[in-house]
Amino acid sequence: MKEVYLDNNATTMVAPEVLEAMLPYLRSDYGNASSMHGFGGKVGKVIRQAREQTAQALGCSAEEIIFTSCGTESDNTAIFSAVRSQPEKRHVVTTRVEHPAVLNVASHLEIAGYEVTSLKVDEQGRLDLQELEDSLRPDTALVSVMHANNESGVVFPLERIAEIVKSRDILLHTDAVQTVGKLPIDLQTLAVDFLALSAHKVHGPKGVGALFVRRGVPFRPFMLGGHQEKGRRAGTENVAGIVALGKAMEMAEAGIVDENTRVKALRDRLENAIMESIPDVRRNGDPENRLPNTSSLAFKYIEGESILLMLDQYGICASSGSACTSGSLEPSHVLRAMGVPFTYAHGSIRFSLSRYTTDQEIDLVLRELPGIVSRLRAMSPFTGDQAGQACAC
Amino acid sequence: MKEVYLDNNATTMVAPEVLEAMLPYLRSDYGNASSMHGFGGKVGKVIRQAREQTAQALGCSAEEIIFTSCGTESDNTAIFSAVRSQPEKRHVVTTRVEHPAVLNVASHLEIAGYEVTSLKVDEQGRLDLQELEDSLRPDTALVSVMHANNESGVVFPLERIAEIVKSRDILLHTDAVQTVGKLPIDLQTLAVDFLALSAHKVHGPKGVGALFVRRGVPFRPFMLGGHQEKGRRAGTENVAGIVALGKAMEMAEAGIVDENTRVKALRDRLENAIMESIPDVRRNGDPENRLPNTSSLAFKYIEGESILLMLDQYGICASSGSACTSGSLEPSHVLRAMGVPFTYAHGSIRFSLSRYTTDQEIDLVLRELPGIVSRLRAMSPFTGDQAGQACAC
Amino acid sequence: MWDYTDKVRDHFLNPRNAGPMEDPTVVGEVGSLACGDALKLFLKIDPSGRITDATFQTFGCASAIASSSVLTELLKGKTVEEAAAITNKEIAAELGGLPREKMHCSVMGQEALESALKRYRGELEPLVKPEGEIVCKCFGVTDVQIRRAITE
Ligand SMILES: Cc1ncc(COP(=O)(O)O)c(C=O)c1O
Ligand SMILES: Cc1ncc(COP(=O)(O)O)c(C=O)c1O
Ligand code: FES
Ligand code: FES
Repeated sequence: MKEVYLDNNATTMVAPEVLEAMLPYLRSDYGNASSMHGFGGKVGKVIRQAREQTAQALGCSAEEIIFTSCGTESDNTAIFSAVRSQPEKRHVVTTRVEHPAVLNVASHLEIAGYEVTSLKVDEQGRLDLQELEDSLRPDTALVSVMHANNESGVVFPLERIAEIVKSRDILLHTDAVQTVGKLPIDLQTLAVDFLALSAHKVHGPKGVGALFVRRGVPFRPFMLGGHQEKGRRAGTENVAGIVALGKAMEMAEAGIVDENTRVKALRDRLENAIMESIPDVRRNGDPENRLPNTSSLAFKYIEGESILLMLDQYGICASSGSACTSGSLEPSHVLRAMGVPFTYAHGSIRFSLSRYTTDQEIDLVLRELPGIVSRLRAMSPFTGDQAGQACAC
Repeated sequence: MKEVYLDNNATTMVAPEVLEAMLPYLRSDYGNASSMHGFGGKVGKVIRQAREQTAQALGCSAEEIIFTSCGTESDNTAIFSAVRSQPEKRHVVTTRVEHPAVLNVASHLEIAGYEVTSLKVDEQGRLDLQELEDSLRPDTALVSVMHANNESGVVFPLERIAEIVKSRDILLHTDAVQTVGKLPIDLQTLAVDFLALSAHKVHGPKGVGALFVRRGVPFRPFMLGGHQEKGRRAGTENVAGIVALGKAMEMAEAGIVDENTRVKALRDRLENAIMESIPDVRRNGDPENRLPNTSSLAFKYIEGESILLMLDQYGICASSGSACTSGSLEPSHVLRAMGVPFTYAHGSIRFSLSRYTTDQEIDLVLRELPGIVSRLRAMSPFTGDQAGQACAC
Repeated sequence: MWDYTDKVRDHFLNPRNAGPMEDPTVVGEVGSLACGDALKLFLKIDPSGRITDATFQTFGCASAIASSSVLTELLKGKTVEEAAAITNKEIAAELGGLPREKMHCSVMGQEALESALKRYRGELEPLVKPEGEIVCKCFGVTDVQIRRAITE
């Protein structure tokens, strides 16, 4: 049984072209870029090329790109750099719906004595920009706001956020792990200081990511050691991974239109057909400002894990909450922050499509899902009047 | 021209068996181990298997292994964990010849107000265990001593160091990046608390490493975010890299005997023939306690980079100092710590062999090197009476 | 690995005029005392003040060797006055450029030349205290000299 992979916000297939591009660096060209011989020197050149490709896709310059080991490391690096380079500033602003890679750094800072403002979101998952503006203080070291949410798909108005934050001369970081390849990003006009991304979310391999650091922004390295990445990230360069990221970024940029037309149409067809054919389903998140590939749907009365495991019987891969927190029993912090009512929050499923998603795959989901939901609902003790209560936890 | 790769302490060829093992996870099995579907679940299983293989090769148990992105990250993680878990202890002991991945963390701690004792080495690169013992204090948070040095190949007496340090109940970290696969390691008898390793030094790919953390030792994560690695290292697991590391560790353990017989004999033949056929060459580092694959030789009157570039003409890859610092203009901190005289330190070349090194490759070096050294010496302004002065810098 | 031009590689692998000179008119030297003499420049100058031959001995990296080699070529046939006008930038340019971090290696050539010409003119070697921090341990080149070499 071939899987129907609708979990692309968790991770993606490595594009065959990307694998092709990286293989030589796992086979014959295994040199160390820092070495004083031609064999190592030539991998130095391909790292430069990958840096150009990455910069090109983001509209920045190559020296503003630092290669890291993942999106998490990029987020950690940006936030710790911002606070360490401004030791006198003790306040950080972020949101309640960030990925744990930002949230947990913020909690760490709070324990270390920082004050952290966590901006709330409304039921549609939207920020209140007035609240953001009001939260800014003379001692605010950093504002960290994700570009788009991995669970709900909601896109934050980053241009306007940047205007507000940069007019106060405060550093701004964005976790763009979910937007690269799905929305156009142009760092020439988007005034963020840091931007994090991860290769495996854009059809690259796991274990490599990048951080954009705007020229002139003070920087403190997170990983300490050798002089790699101009002293900004120590550790022997993951050459194959970096080459793969470069290629994946090039393809991501080229695929933006397809993502926002064909892939978006597939997502809309899936979502509309589910909402029409199954009763008591609601959409999580602002439908106007949403990633083109993501649909987060809440199925009243039933529980997400059960739905997922039944879908799995047909090879359909989807997710409840983020892959990063699905190992825990808590309902998603994102849906909780949005105030999604209890029985809905627990029954939420995220379908996330990609350029490789086909019409036939969507058809299969639409054929099997209604039966799965009915079977599970037949087992549920909940009735109409109990639903809609807010979760106490 | 096929390269003659004698720079295996910088990085190694990915073993074909390792590449074979990892490829499925770059092709079809690209799932996220944390996902709630069979497609992701099966990669969870292979991560468990790789953890078993790694633990098996080190004589520890699987849950004592944390996968990281490189040796540098493993070193950073161990040291920061040790100091953060014992905030009242403000003293750290290390050596002058550590890799920058340890040295630069130590400097960082010094700037943050820690006291750091850097143990000296003698001209053979050996530690003074009395100095180590005398340096220990009630407020010593950690002793970090590498297992073997990447430049000189000198092996430190880790068993005795562990006895001294553990009898005082102080945490002990060792950077074993250079010893895995070259010397047997058995963590059942070797009483270290942390041990760092890196896949690309043992015929695995770049971008993946591991840290052993002994059961019961307090731990603070370095990379903050999702719950991966039981909350000890956040970030989507580099599945292909982890599988590769597991396989590489299995092969490394199996290859220890070959490394200490055949590879060692090749190294000895290379070293002895060079020292016999070329005048004014000296060996850096204790010949008794040395990695079986490493030969660091100093050629009086001439400069390392020139030798390397001339060797490069014949496809011979070697290194001067460590690859990590060869981008800088300073002579190696390791050779300086050993008090290697100026004209020798600058003319030091490291040959590092591997299981793939052949007799023919050694023959080629022995054929070309004497001519290279003569040509460069003919250009050098140094004469016998000027050499041997200690370098003031 | 450094990005060396083909010309740097050529002058490094096939250095011109390497080795001491039998009977030089004058010898220029540069290098810090602690680290020993690192570049010797031998010049033969005819009575009219024209440089008829130049050779060198260098202890240094590929850039230093290539810089010395190309310098000796530049010098041959020039008058002492013309030679005095040669800068390290010219030496680097003649090589098709040097990596930024290696510009200081060409400073060596210029300084050895200055020292040779001062001796030729019978001037005393001025005893200057090096300004700045020593960065290239090979020759005691300071960061000020490097910055000058890069920005000039
Ligand atoms: C002794 C030692 N420690 C640490 C490292 C760092 O490992 P990595 O480059 O994988 O981060 C190296 C090699 O670069 C090494 O030789
Ligand atoms: C929004 C967001 N930020 C950060 C990450 C972390 O990326 P990685 O798992 O590559 O470290 C993820 C995905 O896991 C994500 O969706
Ligand atoms: S967490 Fe299960 S009821 Fe709130
Ligand atoms: S001479 Fe070129 S680096 Fe010192």
